[in-house]
This record gives sequence, structure tokens and C-alpha cells, in this order.
Amino acid sequence: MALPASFSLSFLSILISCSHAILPQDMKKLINLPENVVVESITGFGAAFSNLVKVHTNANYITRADAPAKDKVALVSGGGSGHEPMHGGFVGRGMLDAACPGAVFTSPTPDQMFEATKAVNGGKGVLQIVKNYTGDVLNFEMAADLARAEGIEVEAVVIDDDVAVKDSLWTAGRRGVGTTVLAEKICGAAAEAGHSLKEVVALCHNVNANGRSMGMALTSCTVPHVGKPTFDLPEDEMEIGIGIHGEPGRTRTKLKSADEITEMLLAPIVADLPLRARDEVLLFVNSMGGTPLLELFVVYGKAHEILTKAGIKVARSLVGPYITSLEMAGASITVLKLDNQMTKLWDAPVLTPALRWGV
Amino acid sequence: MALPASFSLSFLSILISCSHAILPQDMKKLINLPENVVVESITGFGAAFSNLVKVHTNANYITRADAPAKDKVALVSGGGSGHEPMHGGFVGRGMLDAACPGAVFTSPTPDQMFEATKAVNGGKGVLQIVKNYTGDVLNFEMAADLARAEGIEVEAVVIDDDVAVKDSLWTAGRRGVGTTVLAEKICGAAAEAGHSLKEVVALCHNVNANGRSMGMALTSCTVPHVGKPTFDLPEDEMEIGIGIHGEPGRTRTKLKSADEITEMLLAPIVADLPLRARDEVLLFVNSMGGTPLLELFVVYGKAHEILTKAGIKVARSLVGPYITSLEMAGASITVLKLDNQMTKLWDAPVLTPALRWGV
Amino acid sequence: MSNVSSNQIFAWIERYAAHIAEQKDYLTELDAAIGDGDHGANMHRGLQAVLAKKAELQNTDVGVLLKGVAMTLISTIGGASGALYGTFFLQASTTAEGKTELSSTEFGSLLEKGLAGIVLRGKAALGDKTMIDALQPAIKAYKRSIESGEVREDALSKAVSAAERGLKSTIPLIARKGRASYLGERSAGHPDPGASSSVLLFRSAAETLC
Amino acid sequence: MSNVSSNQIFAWIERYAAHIAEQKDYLTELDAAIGDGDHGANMHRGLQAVLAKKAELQNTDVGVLLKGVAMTLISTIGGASGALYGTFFLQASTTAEGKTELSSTEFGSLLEKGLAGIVLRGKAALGDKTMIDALQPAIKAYKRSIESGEVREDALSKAVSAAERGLKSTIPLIARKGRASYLGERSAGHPDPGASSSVLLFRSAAETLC
Ligand SMILES: Nc1ncnc2c1ncn2[C@@H]1O[C@H](COP(=O)(O)OP(=O)(O)O)[C@@H](O)[C@H]1O
Ligand SMILES: Nc1ncnc2c1ncn2[C@@H]1O[C@H](COP(=O)(O)OP(=O)(O)O)[C@@H](O)[C@H]1O
Ligand SMILES: [Mg+2]
Ligand SMILES: [Mg+2]
Ligand SMILES: [Mg+2]
Ligand SMILES: [Mg+2]
Repeated sequence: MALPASFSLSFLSILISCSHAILPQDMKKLINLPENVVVESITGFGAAFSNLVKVHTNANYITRADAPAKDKVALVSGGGSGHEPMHGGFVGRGMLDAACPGAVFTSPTPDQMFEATKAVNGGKGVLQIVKNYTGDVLNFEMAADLARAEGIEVEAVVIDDDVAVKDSLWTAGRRGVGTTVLAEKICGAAAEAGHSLKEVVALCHNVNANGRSMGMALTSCTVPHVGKPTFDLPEDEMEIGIGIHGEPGRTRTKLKSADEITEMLLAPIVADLPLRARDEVLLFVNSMGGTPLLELFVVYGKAHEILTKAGIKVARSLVGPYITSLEMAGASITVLKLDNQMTKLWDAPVLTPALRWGV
Repeated sequence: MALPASFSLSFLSILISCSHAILPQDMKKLINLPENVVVESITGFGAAFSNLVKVHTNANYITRADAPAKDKVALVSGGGSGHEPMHGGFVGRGMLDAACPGAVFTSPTPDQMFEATKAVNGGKGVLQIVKNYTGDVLNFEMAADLARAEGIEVEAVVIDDDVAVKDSLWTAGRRGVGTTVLAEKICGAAAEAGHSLKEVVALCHNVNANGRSMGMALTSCTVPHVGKPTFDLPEDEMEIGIGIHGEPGRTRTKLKSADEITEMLLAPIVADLPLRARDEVLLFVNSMGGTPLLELFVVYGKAHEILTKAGIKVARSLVGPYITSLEMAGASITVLKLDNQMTKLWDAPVLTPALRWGV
Repeated sequence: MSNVSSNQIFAWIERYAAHIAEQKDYLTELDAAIGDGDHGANMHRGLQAVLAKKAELQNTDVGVLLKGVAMTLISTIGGASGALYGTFFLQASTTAEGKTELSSTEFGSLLEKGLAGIVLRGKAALGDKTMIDALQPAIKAYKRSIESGEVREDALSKAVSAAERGLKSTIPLIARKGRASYLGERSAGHPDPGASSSVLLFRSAAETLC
Repeated sequence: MSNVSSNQIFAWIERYAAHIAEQKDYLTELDAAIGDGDHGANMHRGLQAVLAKKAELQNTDVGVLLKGVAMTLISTIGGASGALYGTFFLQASTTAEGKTELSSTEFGSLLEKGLAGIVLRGKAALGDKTMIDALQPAIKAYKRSIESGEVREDALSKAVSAAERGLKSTIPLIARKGRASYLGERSAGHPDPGASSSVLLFRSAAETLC
């Protein structure tokens, strides 16, 4: 068969130019074979926290050790691996019932979610908390179809809080980032308190509507099965508005001071919510992974100062690496406008590998 | 005055060759001025955890919010900054009463420790938990002299658990690393339970005698006021036996798999303790900062498997970035041989920014 | 002209796996530019899993074969492409239940049903800078060619050309769906990864189904 | 020959601060090779803090001056060098309480007392690859020169040479104290950072106390 000339010449030549073999030894990573990293990691995770969680390596999902919890709405989340402790670290009493880790930075598959859903369904219905990425949304939809076909009541709430992305009906919309962690905690507490699926769904929408985030990167990260940095960032530049998978952001600019960067992240959040004097907020300053706490607290301190000076009350805080991008250096800020219910549920006991208080 | 020729020629010329200006903008760090990073960071830390700790920026130390705790032995620790969450993140009920952060990777000064000691002294004496570095030891000694001169009973226990360093009476001895975190938790619980200074000191020696650690680095870190990596590590090499300040280790070798590295770290620990079948241990797998949890759990899983196969029972675990070296990629393993008392005290309630359970 | 046999369909998938294996780093690079750098790895993982099921997928009817391909892609890829290519083959399989061979016209309907599944699941349209920009013109070109009486070899050849033009057309576009949409205007100037893997799907067809 | 005045002593410290400022990156590099890469920054931080107290340290007696230097170094450096240089000046100050000038011999005793403080605090001996390897021979050379009737200028010049030889002697040594000791045999082949800063201390003295 004769192929058209344009194909065999131009297209093929582009396609072939860049392939090269990848050896794990090329990478500064504590891994064995890249294709085994997720299973080996969740196996270790399960061994470390066997009192709190159970790891199922048949279909790769993590449930509470005592699943299914009876007479409560079950919360299932998931997404690509590489964002640890999210989501596996949030499985436990008062937060998630199950988490489904995909390949690194790749949405999990419907069968994982379906198996997880069946394993945690306690009869009061299942809420899927989904970060707004096409892959996550589509795969969770397929899983929900499968579960509903077996008579399980399933609802999904899609988190889309990243102000770095312009929202629009005509696009995939905003990404889901930091607010996901807060929604999982708050809705997990509501489920634990016996709220109905309908109520937990409404609450989750409410948290999403009141949470906004923006992140930045100083360096790229390297996905194990790719073997080289996701993007190149010159020595004197940073990326503002980065996504948690190394997706390019809003702008690339020269390095700036922590104070300036904090303002660049916080200003669009405050404007978008919008926040007003006397509002009470939860301030969540997150490390993308490679940024040490020493620096993260500098950013937190400045963000706290800016909000306080604007008359906004920082009523609750979360600081640390909670929704990460492997070893990427950088930080994100999430602000959640609180009401009494959210504050109470935030304070409620939680007992997971990554977040615990009140128990 | 005529200087000797050897001085003005050879020595001076070496000395002058390498100086160059350092701009913070050269560094991929979320900081403002390097000289302000510690104060800004602990200020942010204090704002984030104002319910648990109080930050004193006059002499730079951190105390429990409710200090001085009456009728208990007070625990004071400290060391260079850049190891966060250690030590500030371990201040709170059931662990430290005060922490003194020095400049990055530099021991704090006696006046910080002295002020902290006075602020937390509840009348039952003060235990200094000191990592075995000359600077830390000497400065804590000077602080103890000052405190004793004011009538405060002070004892010091020096932690020296790093099997990467040969122990000897004729040298500074082994470095203090991961066991420090465990000693602070266990002794903090004992102090909370009302044990006397003498008892807590004996316990701390016991923890130190039963804890061993070894670490490795895949990459260097950059100290803010230095502005460039502490050491160069070629793209295909790693450093085994690294210290937490980027001190060179035992050997530099080609990159290896996570499984091989885990064996290289664990074998000298098991041999040095020594561990035997049926021993019960706490397994602590620590990230040096830049190694993400995804990878850390691979190491944990392998370490758990090796110990279990040797008939050693992993009775307790700690996994995460707890004693870090800024953004250095790498990991350390600490094994603590447990007895009933230590296990009970490990399980006792703790309420600090970085470790909390049971409350 | 002869019909397409189920063995040929399997050969098509096998060839597709080979092309993906060869181009996976390139596809990943395309995705790194405007997405998250995993498209090549995703497709490769899925198609290798399909190959591993060779024994059970060969020598069945086209419906069972394509359903097996679909379920394997869905359960091993994850990501947008897993759901979308999975849906493509799942919907395509419904047109071939019990059949061990397909006429050229039936094969066209199979492709159309698959594409309809992608559109329904992903809610993207032509010009959104997705795989649809390669698939839709390719399938249209195939159908038109067959309808005008040309042989399948020519129809597939035209489909490949149309897919390539479709791929090229994605370069200047601003993405409206998928991860690339987060980039807004910065997504222009890059070819869409999914459209690239779709070109390979038609190239594999042209190489095996004639 | 004239006595050493307290103003000269202050000039000595000022000059030392200037040398440290100039060499801080080099000292840090030496420390990065066998320690933790902060010796230059440590010394610089401490001596800049001393300069900031110029108003209160100038125009007092040598005892008060050196005690002020000591306390400032101790409270701003941290690390081994803070405790050790701090102790050096603290012990030295005890030999000069109330004095506004010192004879060359008295200055020698001052140095000796300071060194004794370092030895007591740090428990290191000659050959352990520490600052003592520069300080001890330098002070010895100074004393011997003064005792044999030479002028202070010559004595200090000999002290500088002895300090430099001491520094050089640290190069092949395997460190037994301080952070460098963790390296074992890998510490050989590098000069000791603290011995380098001690050479600068004597160089500053030679430039200001004659
Ligand atoms: N809504 C959609 N409809 C059709 N195709 C889409 C849609 N969203 C994304 N795609 C396709 O998927 C491709 C990306 O696939 P892949 O990288 O494997 O998944 P992910 O985006 O989840 O990482 C895009 O290049 C695009 O062609
Ligand atoms: N026990 C000791 N006695 C004398 N000098 C010492 C001792 N330990 C270390 N030193 C000196 O201190 C120097 C290191 O100082 P510095 O780098 O500022 O402190 P640190 O080692 O705490 O980082 C070494 O080069 C050595 O000269
Ligand atoms: Mg993806
Ligand atoms: Mg130091
Ligand atoms: Mg992708
Ligand atoms: Mg040093």
C-alpha cells in the first residue's frame, strides 16, 4: 500500500526524531522499576499505616481499615499518583472512605473506582470527590455508571478552584487543586456525623464555591516513567499559575521575593472569591513537594499578614505538603471562606495517615 | 610592617580567588533576604500554630503556648534551622517544651537556649536534648552553665546515633540524627507523665543507646545565605552516609535501585545495634526533604520486608519528612529497639504541629 | 473487494500498539508541551496490556475482540485517553456483535459509532483541539470514498491524509477541552497529542486492513 | 616599644572583621569540603555584630572591650566557632580587666589564656585538625620572640608565619574533632576552615598592633 507522500516524509520524520531509551538509573529517584512505583509505594504505605487503612493491590485502591463503615455516606476520591499524601493519606475516620491512585499524574481507571465504591458502600450512598481534569471526570463518570448499574447510589462533585485558569462554559473549566483537601476533610466530617448523601453533596458544592487556589513553581518535577523534567525552567525564572501535574501556568517571570510571590498568588484569589473585610477564612499554604517548611512558613507568614491587614480573619490554617507534585519546588495558596458549619466540621475529629486531630 | 613572603603570595592568592557576590534572586527559593529567613519563617510558624506554640523573636525560641508547664520536667532542644519540622514542630504537649532554631544548619547560641530554659522551667528541672555536633554541644554547655548559675537544674543528653560515622573516644563521635525525633517524643511523654529529671535523663540515654540511623542523598541542598549547592553530586551518583547538613558521607557510588539503597542503609544499622530475631522495633523512614512520599513509601516497604523476613517485628512506624536537610533529595532510616516502656510512651498522646495523636 | 476479517482487525490493533511503542516518547513530549506529559506512556501502557491478552482476543468475533480491547484500555490507561479511546472501541464493538467479518461500509459505520461515543463522553467538538480534529475528518473521508465506490485501500489512504491534515489544523488552535485548555492562548502553536495518536490509529488501519 | 592600647585592640578586631568579610566565601568553601559550609558566614555574622557595637566597645578598657567582643560572638554565631572564638575572647578578657594598655608580654599572656579556654571547652589537641593547629604555634612563636627580646612587630610577623605553617600542616591531617571528623580519612587533603580564620586573626594583629 502506498502511503501519501506528506505522511511518510514530514509527519514520520517529526515523530521519530525524539525517541530515546530511559533507564531508571538515569533518574535521581528512590525507585525500582518506574512501572512498579505506585504498587510498591502503596504497599509500603499500607504496611506503615495498617491500623488505619487497608491497601488492595488487586485493583489498586485504599480503604479505611474498618470499611465499609455502616450507616454513613461513603466518600471516594482518587487521581493520579505523585500528589501524596493526597488522596491515600486522607483515608480514615472523618475523611475519605477510599482513595484510588492512578499511575503517576494519570487519572485512575473506572474499575479501580468501581471496586473501591463497592468496598466502602455502607448503604447510604457514595460521594465521589473529583478534581476537574478531563481524565478524572470521564473515568469517574464511567465508574459511577458501573456502580449505579449495580444499584449503588452514586453522586459526584467536581472541584474546580484554580483561579490560574479562566473559567468558561466552553472549555474544560478550572482545575481542581487545594480546595480538594479541604472538601475531603469537611465533607468527611459531615458524613461521619450522619448527614445524608444529598446534604453532603450540597456541602461539597458549597466548599468548592467558597474555595480558591493558585500555585507556582520554581522547578519542574520528573515523572518516573518519563525520566526527565516535565518542563524546562531557566535558572532565574519561575512559573506562576502552575498546575499540579506540571501543566504550564499563567505566566513565566523572573524570580521574585517570597513576599512578592505571595502577593501574586493571593491577589487573584481575594479578587475572585471575592473576600471582604470581616470575612473568616481558612488559609492553606501548600508545598508542591520540593519547597521546605522553612520557606513555606515565610509564605504563610506573609499571606497571613496580607489578609489580616485587609481585615480578613484567618480563623483556621493548614500549612505543609498536602497536595504535591512529586519533588517540584513551589507553593500554592488556597483560601476557603468559612461559615459556621464548615468551621465546625473542619474542627471535627479526623484520624488519617496525613491529618489527625481530635482523636 | 613587612609580611612574610609566603603569606602575601601563596596564602593570600588562594584566599582571594573564590569570593563572589550572592543575590537572593540567584536562588530557586521562596525567601526574601537570606539573613531574615529564620525569623520570618518562625514568625509564620507561630501565626499558623498559635494555639499550640508561642514564638519569641527577641532571642529566637519557640515554647509551648502554655509554658511553663508546672510540675513536670521541661524538655529543651534546638539546632540549626533547615531541618523542619524538627525541632519547632515538636513543641507541644507530650513532647518538647521549647526549641531553639539557629541560623540555617548552624547551632543556636547560648543566649537563645538560656532564655528558652528560663521560659519553660517549671521547677522540676530541664533536660536539654542535644544532637552530637561540636557546635550544638558547646553552645548547649554554655547555656547550661548560665542556667545553673541562676539555680536551674539542667541536664543534657547528647544523641549520637548515626552509624555512618565511626564511633571513637578520640573523635567528636557519631552524629545525632533520626533518633533525636524519637527521643523527644518518648522523653516528652515521660516528662508529661511526671517522671523525675533523673528518670527522664536515664530514659533518654536508653533511647539513644537503642537507636541507630543512616542516611543517603541523591542531590545536594542550597543554604540560603550560601546561595549555591553545598556539594556537587554528578547526575549518576549518590552519597551514602550523608549528614543532615550536607556533610559528605561514607561513600559515593553510582545510583542504585530503591531496594538496593534500602539494604545499604539498613544493614549497618542491624549489625551495629545489633538486632536479633524476635526483637521489636520502631521503623522510622525519613525524607531528607526533596524525596516525595511516593518514593519514601517504596523504601519503607522494602525496609519493612527486610526486617520482617529477619524475624524482627516492626511494632511501630514513622514515615515522612521529620528531620530534613532543606530540599535535599534522599532518605534516612532509623531503627529503635523497643521495650515495653518505650512503646507505651511512644503511644502516649502528643499534640504538636508536626506529630499528633491520642488527643 | 474482500471484507475485513476479525484477524485483520486484531492485526490493526497490533500494528497500532507497535506505532505507539515507537512514538511514545514523542507523544509524551507533545503532551508535556501543552498537557501533563503522559499521553505516550498512557497509550503504550494500554496497548501493551491489550497485546498481553492476545490469546483471548484472537479468533473471536469482531464484537468480542473490540469489547476486549475497550475494556483493557479503560482498565489500564486512566486519563482522558483511556476513557475516550476505550469508549471509541466499546461503542465500535456494539456494531460488530457476532460478526467475524465486516464490509467496508460496515467498517465505516463502526468507526462512526466509535466517534459518536467519544463526542458523547467528552463533549468536545471539531476545532476544540482534541483527537476529534483528526478522527472526524478521517472517518468522513473514509466514508465518502467508500460511498463514491473507491476501494478500501484508497479510502483508508484518504483517511490517513485527512487525519494528518486534521492534526496539522490543531497546531494554531487554542484548546477548549482537555488539559491543554488550561493554557488558554499558550496552547496555540503546538499539535494536539491525542490527534497525533489518532493519526497513528488510521495509519495502522491503512497498513493492515487493505 | 610602646604598649598595645585598647584603641589598637579595637582596630585589631575591626581589621579582623574586614578580612573575614573579604574571605567569607572562601572560608565557607573550605568548610563545605569537610564540614557544613557555614564557617565564613558564621564568622562574618559574628564580627559584623561586633562592629555594630562599635560605640559601646570603643574607648573602654581592654577587659570590657574583649568581654563585649566575646559576648557578641557567642550570642550571634552559634556553631563551634561561636563557642570557641567566644571563649577565646572571654578568657582573654579576664587577663585585661581594667587595663587600657598592655605590654607585649601581657598581650602574650592574654593570647595564652584565650587559647587555654578553647582547649578546655573543645577538648581538642594539636594535630586534631582544628583552629588550635594555627593558634597554638602562633602564640608560641609570639611568646618565644618577645622572650628573646625581639620587638612586637617581629614577634607578630613570626606568629603569622607560624599560624600559616600550622594551617598548612592541617592539610594532610585526618580530623579528630569537629564536623570534619565525621569524614574520617576523607578529611585529609583539605585545610581546616577554623585554622584559616585563625591565620586571619594573626594577620589582623600583625597589621594593627605594631
Ligand atoms: N473532552 C475531550 N474530548 C476529546 N478528546 C479529548 C478531550 N479531552 C482531552 N482529549 C484528548 O486527550 C488527549 C490527552 O490524553 P492523555 O494525555 O492521555 O490524558 P490526560 O489529559 O488525562 O493526561 C488530548 O491531547 C486530547 O486529544
Ligand atoms: N573541638 C574543637 N576544638 C577546637 N576547634 C574546633 C573544635 N571543633 C571544631 N573546631 C573548629 O571549628 C571550625 C568549624 O567552625 P564552624 O564551621 O563555624 O562551626 P560548625 O562546625 O558548627 O559548623 C573547624 O574548622 C575547627 O577549626
Ligand atoms: Mg494525565
Ligand atoms: Mg555549622
Ligand atoms: Mg496527558
Ligand atoms: Mg561549619
